[in-house]
Formats: sequence, structure tokens, C-alpha cells
Amino acid sequence: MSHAAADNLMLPSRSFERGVDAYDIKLGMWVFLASEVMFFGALIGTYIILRFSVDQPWAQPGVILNVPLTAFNTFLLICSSVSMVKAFAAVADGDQKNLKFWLFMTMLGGAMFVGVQVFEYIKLLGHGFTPSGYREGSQLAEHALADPLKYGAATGGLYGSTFFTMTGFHGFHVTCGVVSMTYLFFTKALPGKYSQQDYRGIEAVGLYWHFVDLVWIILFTIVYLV
Amino acid sequence: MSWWLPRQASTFGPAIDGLFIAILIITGIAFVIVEVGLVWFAIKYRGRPGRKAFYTHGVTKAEVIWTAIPAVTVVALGLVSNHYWVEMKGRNSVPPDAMPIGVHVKQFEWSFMHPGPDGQLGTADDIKLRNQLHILLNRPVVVHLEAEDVIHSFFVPEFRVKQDAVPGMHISAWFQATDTGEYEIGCAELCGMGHYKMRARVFVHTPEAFQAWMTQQATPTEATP
Amino acid sequence: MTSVAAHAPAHGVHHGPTSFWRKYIFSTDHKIIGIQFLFVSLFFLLVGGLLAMQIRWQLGFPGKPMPGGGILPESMTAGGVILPEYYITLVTMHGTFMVFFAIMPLLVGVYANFLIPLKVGAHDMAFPRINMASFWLALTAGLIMFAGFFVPEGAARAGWTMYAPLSARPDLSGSNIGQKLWCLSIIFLGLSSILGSLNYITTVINNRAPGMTWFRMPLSVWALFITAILGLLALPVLSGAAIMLLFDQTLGTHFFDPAAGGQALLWQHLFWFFGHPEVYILILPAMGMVSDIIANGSRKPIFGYHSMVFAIVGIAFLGWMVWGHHMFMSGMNPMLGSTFMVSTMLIAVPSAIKVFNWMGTMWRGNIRFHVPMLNAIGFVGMFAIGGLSGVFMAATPVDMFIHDTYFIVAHLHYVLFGGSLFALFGAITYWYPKMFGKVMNERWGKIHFWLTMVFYNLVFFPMHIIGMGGQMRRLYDPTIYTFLKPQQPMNEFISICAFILFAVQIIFALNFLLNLKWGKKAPQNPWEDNGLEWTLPNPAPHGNWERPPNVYRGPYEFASPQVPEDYLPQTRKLPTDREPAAAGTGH
Amino acid sequence: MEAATHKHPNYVLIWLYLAVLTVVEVGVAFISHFSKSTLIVLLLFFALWKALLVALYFMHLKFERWNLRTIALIPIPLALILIIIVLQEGL
Repeated sequence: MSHAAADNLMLPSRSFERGVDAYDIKLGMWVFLASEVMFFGALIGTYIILRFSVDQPWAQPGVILNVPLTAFNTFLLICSSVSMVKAFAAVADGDQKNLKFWLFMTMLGGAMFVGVQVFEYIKLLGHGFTPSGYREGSQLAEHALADPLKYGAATGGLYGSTFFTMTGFHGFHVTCGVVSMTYLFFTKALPGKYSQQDYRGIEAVGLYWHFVDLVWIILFTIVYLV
Repeated sequence: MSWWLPRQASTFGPAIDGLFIAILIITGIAFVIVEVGLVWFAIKYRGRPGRKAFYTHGVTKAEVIWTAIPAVTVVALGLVSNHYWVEMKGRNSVPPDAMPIGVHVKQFEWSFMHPGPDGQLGTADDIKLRNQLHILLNRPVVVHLEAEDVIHSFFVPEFRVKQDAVPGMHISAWFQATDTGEYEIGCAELCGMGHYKMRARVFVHTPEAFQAWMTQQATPTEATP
Repeated sequence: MTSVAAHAPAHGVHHGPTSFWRKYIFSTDHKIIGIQFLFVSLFFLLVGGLLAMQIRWQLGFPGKPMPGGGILPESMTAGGVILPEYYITLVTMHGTFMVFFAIMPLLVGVYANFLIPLKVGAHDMAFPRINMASFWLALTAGLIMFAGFFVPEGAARAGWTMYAPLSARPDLSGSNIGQKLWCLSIIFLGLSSILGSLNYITTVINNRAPGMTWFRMPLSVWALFITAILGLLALPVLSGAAIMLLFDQTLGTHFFDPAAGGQALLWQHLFWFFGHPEVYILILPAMGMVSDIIANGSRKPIFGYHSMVFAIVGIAFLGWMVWGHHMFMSGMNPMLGSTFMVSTMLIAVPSAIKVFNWMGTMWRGNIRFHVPMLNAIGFVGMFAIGGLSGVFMAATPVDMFIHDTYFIVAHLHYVLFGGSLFALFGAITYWYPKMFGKVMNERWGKIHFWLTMVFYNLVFFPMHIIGMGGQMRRLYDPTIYTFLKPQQPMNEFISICAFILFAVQIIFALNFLLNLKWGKKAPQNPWEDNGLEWTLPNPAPHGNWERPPNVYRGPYEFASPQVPEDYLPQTRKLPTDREPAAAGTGH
Repeated sequence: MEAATHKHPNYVLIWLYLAVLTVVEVGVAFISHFSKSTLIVLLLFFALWKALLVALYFMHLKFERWNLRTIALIPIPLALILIIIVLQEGL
């Protein structure tokens, strides 16, 4: 579909069809995403390695982290991915009104996701779950002392390190996405600068946004559920 | 001034030095071919006015040859090396009769835990020495390395043995001294500003001398059995 | 990022006169950015060199006051004598600056930027503004790293490889802010490299001129393209690792802290997973540019163009599977040692192909010994030594002895100095006319080459012997060890030669700087080369071409029987040539 | 552009898919009584399924040419090599 659309883009002299049949920005975004795969690969790999090469048990899922809240957050991100793709479909069909609506919904979804995550972080830190483990003297540390198996007392430090690094960097990526979408919304979408012929910005930011969603799908499973 | 490898004082010596010499010969031949070839071509085919170079995009046969020869050579080298590697460092390479030594290392000193007369580590008659290791001639020794703070590396040049000690890991390395005397242990991994002075000594004794040393160690403390 | 969309330069774009700031400082012209990188990284090369001189002083004359050492603060020297903690800083920062801020930006930042659009026939990079951001990020990274010298306790002190836990714990390394600055700088550098790489990759894939098929690309472009892929995929891993290290230092995480269940070896795995591709980032572009120069100097097509391309790809591919050979003695699973040994041995094969193909190119050539050619031949000779000495380390039992000794130092300098830097001397001279419109002095270039060649070998070859004697790396004072004492005269000899080697580089610096102003004006095609870049005026204007040139053949058609001259530019249309397929649909 | 209008995949359907899979995932993780290893395999399977849906439909990989797909795929084996080899450490 995008294939057919791309052929009709009124692009400047770029001869994109010689390469991979994608114009520069789309190709560049894919190349960038490849490097992002390696970045998250390093973070996730570290998590897997640290978790599965340590003998001590890890905290059981749902004990420390609020899974229902995050499941809702996951749902929110999936919704924003759908609204993004709706915005893309709208602009590909030349529908300015729906483009603005769906792009705005995507921004909203992303911003809400970040909000929920910040709320989650504040709660966790309040309970005593920090990047360096269970804070001494906190409620959580006492629980962990009482039931070290359930709370993975011995691995709390690694749990905190990997959890906050992975979800934190994901949240950072979401924030970047929201910021760039907001920028595009006000400078390009609202003034109606996108058209059926040129919607490169929307497609590229969409790719980025879906990638962030994809990473979250993996993170949600391996961090919260396993 | 030594222009060659240090003297050999362990069973690893002949194998490692032999391999070293073999590689030196192989790479030496390649070295001569390349360097002589470069100089020779540079002189022989130096530019002369009015002459044009030979127009060719390559000779497939030649390329196949100089791909195949290095490939075969390095694979063979790899197989030979692996044989010795498994013998020296493989998981099950430590001889069963090896004398265990506990090595505890921190910034910037070594401490060596020798098994006492009972020949076992972790008993009351263990002998702990700072920066001094005493071992028996012709008897395999296995060092159990434990680092307290940062990564250090146990290195005895004459024994051709080296092994990093990593905090949080239990790493063992073995060797067998073949010559009596005193040797130096160095730290081969940057471990902080005192890295250069992490020097210890290893003494290789004949059985009689070793016995004498052990008795002498046991006397002052009057350890009860 | 996406906003760049609107900025794609129009066809046959004319860039009007702009202010000094837009033209030279915040330029989006790939050539200017390349030149900016050139000056910045030559400065860092000088910094790295000065650090090396101090290292050599301490190794050659331990405990003696260093000339001029008095001006350094007391945290570094005592009465002019280098302190052990400063010595560790020296080796750390020498490695860091040379690898990350001198050689890598010189090869990739300068020449990928400068050459790729010119050699594939593009107006500019695909994303000129991202390109500019890449430069400014790299400069920021360099300045952050440089700032380390001026903080209390000095710059990082854990070796350029930053092995944890030494690097993670300020109480153990003795450097607190310096370590954090190192991580921060590397994160910036990673981002800069990723932005650069995605630009290079997109440009090569999408913006080639009509007729510039994949197998008509010069080997320099191939090498830079593959290098960009390596950088794109390797740097994020380093950035990730540096972020985790920074968190260990600041947020109290425990990634590399064994006391809390973290893993010290994990850092090494992450670092070398990046680090080995990085090694090829530091040599592949040099190989590519040397291929161009050798074909030009021999006036003969490159020998086995396709196998050269496949060798580059093969090196890059195998390069991902050999990182463990830096860790044979680290206590990792010995089974992995065997695996990594085999893959490491195999990587010798594509390297051998390249060396022999360069020789094959010279065979029956009509060699012109211009300065770039001399340096390129020097590159082949020195890279061969560096490559062959690598076989010793690849053999795990031998590595047990020479690991972390001066043998390694010799090996890596033969590849990085004898390899990359000789190639760079050649490349700088070769493309100087394109950059500045002037030529560098031929005679002084030759004097510089020969003196460098001699003293370079006098410095680094004896290091093999010292390493065979067992001298460990990063020792503040080797004479502490009895078995190393007899080697001290050799260390002294190396140091003296190193000082001379450094002094010789002044010739190059002067030749480079003075000719900017007083150099002879360069002719249109000074080396009589086939490349697209020489069809443009020197220096080329912003936007390069009025319209992209048509390409009719590969880049190495020297001595072609079709024309009387001994070179045949890629853009010259012979009666037998067909027009390439029309470019783009947007016209 | 008529063709494009008709060629959009049914995004709402995929959204439903993803939502249902998420619910199933959470359910499997907390309500079912599988052994730990079965659970991990199952959850990874669901996660990959969802990730594939996003990549193929939302990111249109399904409709791209093979060489663009290659670019997307290249880093994945590399990341896997890193993880698998380091896990071999068996520390």
C-alpha cells in the first residue's frame, strides 16, 4: 500500500527507486530503528543475562510491580499505535480532518502513557523500590526480609537496576515521540502541509511510534509477566 | 637484555613456545612474501613515461590460491591450538592430584593460602602468606583465584601461565613447575594506580626443601592437629 | 528528525552566498562538515600524541622529572615526575582519544562525509542537518572528554576499555567525576556516530548517480558503507553499556557490581561486542581508501574488485563473532574460547585476500610514487605485520603468555598507526586538493613519509620483543620487576625514537597548514584519477553538481586499451557506452 | 490514490487482536498453573506474535520489498548472538 503511494510522491530529484524503494526519510528511519534494536538489545540482553545467570530467585511477577495498571498502560500504547496508523491511512487518502484528529489522539495516548509511567515510578519509589534495590528501612525492604523468596530479596538490586533502566529508556523514547509528534502536529498537520502526495513526516514518525510500541510489548511481557 | 621468550619453568613452556615458533615461521614466510613482494614490485614496475600498465581486472586462479592457502593454514593452526588450549584451560583439564592453592587478591596485594601438612585447603593448618607462593617441583598446582575488589590477573612469565581473577567469580588455573627457584608473579590487568607494584614471588621447592619450609611455617604457631 | 523532510535540496540546487557562520560553522554542506571533522580530529590526534609522549617519558625514564612536567599541577606530577595515578590517566586518555576522537572521526567523520556524496554523485548527504548535528555532537563529546583533565582527581583512570568494577567504583579507581565524564562523552559520541552512519547508509543506498551501480562504486565507498553499518549496529551497544556504567556510578544500580549480584564480565562482553566491530571501523575505511590510491598509483585496475568487496563484507560479518578473543584470559567459558579462536583465525582469510590483491594491483603496473602512493604501500607493508602478529594472539595457548603484554601493544599500533594512520597520511594528501584547492608539498611529503616509516618501526617493532620478554601493559614503572629490569635500555630506546617520531609529525603539520594559504593551486585532476569527484572544480561548490553526472563504468579503468591516456574517468562517455537508466521519477 | 484507499489493512481488527492477546497474556501469567518454563515459552510466544503483528501491519513490513525487510531484520540475529553467547558463560 505504501509502495503504491510512494510512487506517486512528488519528491525532489531523489531517485529513491534505485535503492530499496523507499524515500530517504523512510529508509533513514528504518536504518535508525535498526540501531535502536541494538540499543534495546543491549539493555534487554543485559536483563536476560543478569536474571538467568543468577542462582537466587527473582521477585515473583505482580508482587512489586502493579501489573493491572501497566496492562492498562499497554492497552493505551496499543490504542495510540492504532490511532497513529489511522492518521497515516487518513493522510494517504488525503483526509486532512481525520489526520489531525488521529494524530492528536496519538499524542494524547502517548502523553497519557508517560503520565501513568511517572505515576507508577512515584508509587514504586515511595514503596522503596529504587534503581539500587529495596531502600533500607522502607516498607518493601521489611516485606522482603519477611519473605525473601517471594520478593527475591537477594536479587532486588538487579531487579531495580534492570527495571528502571529498561522502562526508563522506553519512557524516554515515548517522550521523544510525543515531542516530535507535537512539533509535527503544530507546524505541519494543523497548517495542512501534508498531502496525499507528501506525508513523509507522518510515515516516519509512525514507524518510530510503532517501534516504541513493539518494544513495549516485549518489555511488558519479560519485565512484568515473566 | 632478552631478545627472546623468558626461560621455561613449567610444563606449558614447550607447548606454548613450540606453537609460538611455529606461528613465527608461518607468519615469517608470509611476512617475507609480502614485504619482499612489495619492494620488488615497487622497483620492477616503477613508472616509465610512455608505458602503460598491463590491463587486467584480476586472475581468478591466483585469487583462489591465495584464499585457499591462508584458509587451510589458519584452520590447521586453530585445530592444533585448540588441542593445547583444552589441555591447559579446558573445564576438566586440572589434574586430579593438583595441589590446591587459594589465591585471594585485592588492591594491591596477593595472599596465598597454602594447604598445610594435610594437603587440604580450608583446614586449620592452612598457611597464609602475603605476596609469597611456595609450591612443589613437578607437582601440578591449581590456583583458585578470588578477587575482592576489581579484576586482577595472575601472571608468571616463566610458567607461561596467566589467568584473570574476577570479583564474583571462582576461577581456577593450573600449572606444573619444572624448575626450582624463585620467580615473579605480576598483575597483568589494570587494577588501579598501584597496578605496577602488585608484585609477588613464587618459590619452587624440591620435596625436601618444601618439607623443610612447611615445618618452619608450622613451628611458630604451634598448631595442634 | 522528520522535519528534515521539507529540506531535501531541489534539483540542481544553487546555494547563494551566505554568511561566514552559515558557510563554515553551522554548515550543512557535507564537504565543510568533513573539513570541520578534519580539523577537530587532527587536534585530538595531537592531544593523543602528547599523552603518548608523556607515557613514553615515564616508561623510558621512570622516576626522572619530565621536561616541562613542572607546569603540570601537583595532582599529576610531583616535582616534574609523573605520578602513578596520572600515568593511568595518561594510558586511559591516550587510548580513548586516539580510538574515539582521532582515528575514528578521521576515517569516518572526515572521509565518509567528504567522499561518499562526491564519489557516488550525490548533491549532499541524504540528511544534511542531521549530518551537522552529528558533527556538533561529536565535538561536544570530545570537549566533555577533554574537560576530564580539568576536574579534581583528573580524567578517567580505568584504561580505555573501562573494565568494571574498577571503572564503576570511584573509591577503587580514585577518579570520580572523570569516570562519569568518560561515560557521558561516550554516550554523546555514540549518538553522533549513529546519526552519521544512518546518513551514510541512506546516501549510498538511495542517492547514487545514474549508472552508479553497486559494483561500480569505488572500494572506498564500499568500505565506508560497510563501516557505517558496523558503526550503526555497534555503537548503540557501547552507548547502552556506557549508560549502565554511568548509572552504576550515579544512581547506584548494580549492573557490573559483583557484590550485589551484577557481573563484571558482562561489561567486557558488551564492550568487546562493540569493540571488535570498532576495530574494523578503524581499519576498513583505511583499506578502502588505500585501494583507491594503489589503483591510481599503479595506473592499473584494482586486482579482483569483486573479491575485494566480498572481503570487506566478510570481514564485517565475521567481525561480529570474534569479540571473545579479547577475553581469552578473562575467565570466560573455555568452550567459548575455542569457538572464538576459530572465528578469529578465519578472519585472517579476507585480510590476506586484501593484502595479496593490493600486491596484485601493483604487479605489472606503471607505478607513480606520489606521496599518497608511498603511504599506501607503507600501509600495506605495516598492516601485513599487524595482521600477522594477530595470529599469535588468536592462538589461545600463545595468548595465555602474550595477553596484556607489550606484544599486544605492538600489534594494535601496527594496525592503528602503521595501518590507519599511514592510510590517513595518504588520504589527506590525496584529497587535499579537493578539500582546499591547493596541493601539499611533494618533497616534504616524501621526507615525512620516509622519516615516519623508519622511526615508526623503530618505536613499535621492539615492543614485540619487550612483550615477548613478558612486560605487562599499563605498568607505571616496569623496573619494579626483576625480570623486566634488563629490558630497560630497550624501553629507553623506544622512548627516544618515539620523541623523534613525534617531532617528525611537525613536518606533516606544517605541510598541511602552510599549504592552506601558500600552497600551489591544484589542477582540476591532479592525480589523473577516474573518480567522480575530480570532474568538479577544486574545491567543489555547495551542492556539488548542477545535475548528477551519468556514470558509464567502474572507478578503476586505468590503462584501458579503449583510450590513449592511461585513465578513463567514470563519467566519460565513449561511443560504445549506453546512457544509464534515467534517474528518479520526480523530474 | 483510489487503490491505496482500498488497500489499507483492517487496522481495527489488528487492534482487537492485540488487545485480546494482551488480556490472554496477563491471564496466562496470573491465573493459569503452568510450570515456570512453559509459562515463559508461552508468554514469549504471545509477545512475539504481538510484535510481529505490529511490525507486519502497522509498520507495513508485510508490504515492503525484501531489501527493506532485510534492513529491519539484520540487527536481530546480532542481538541474539550477543545474548546467547553470553548466556553460555553459565556463570
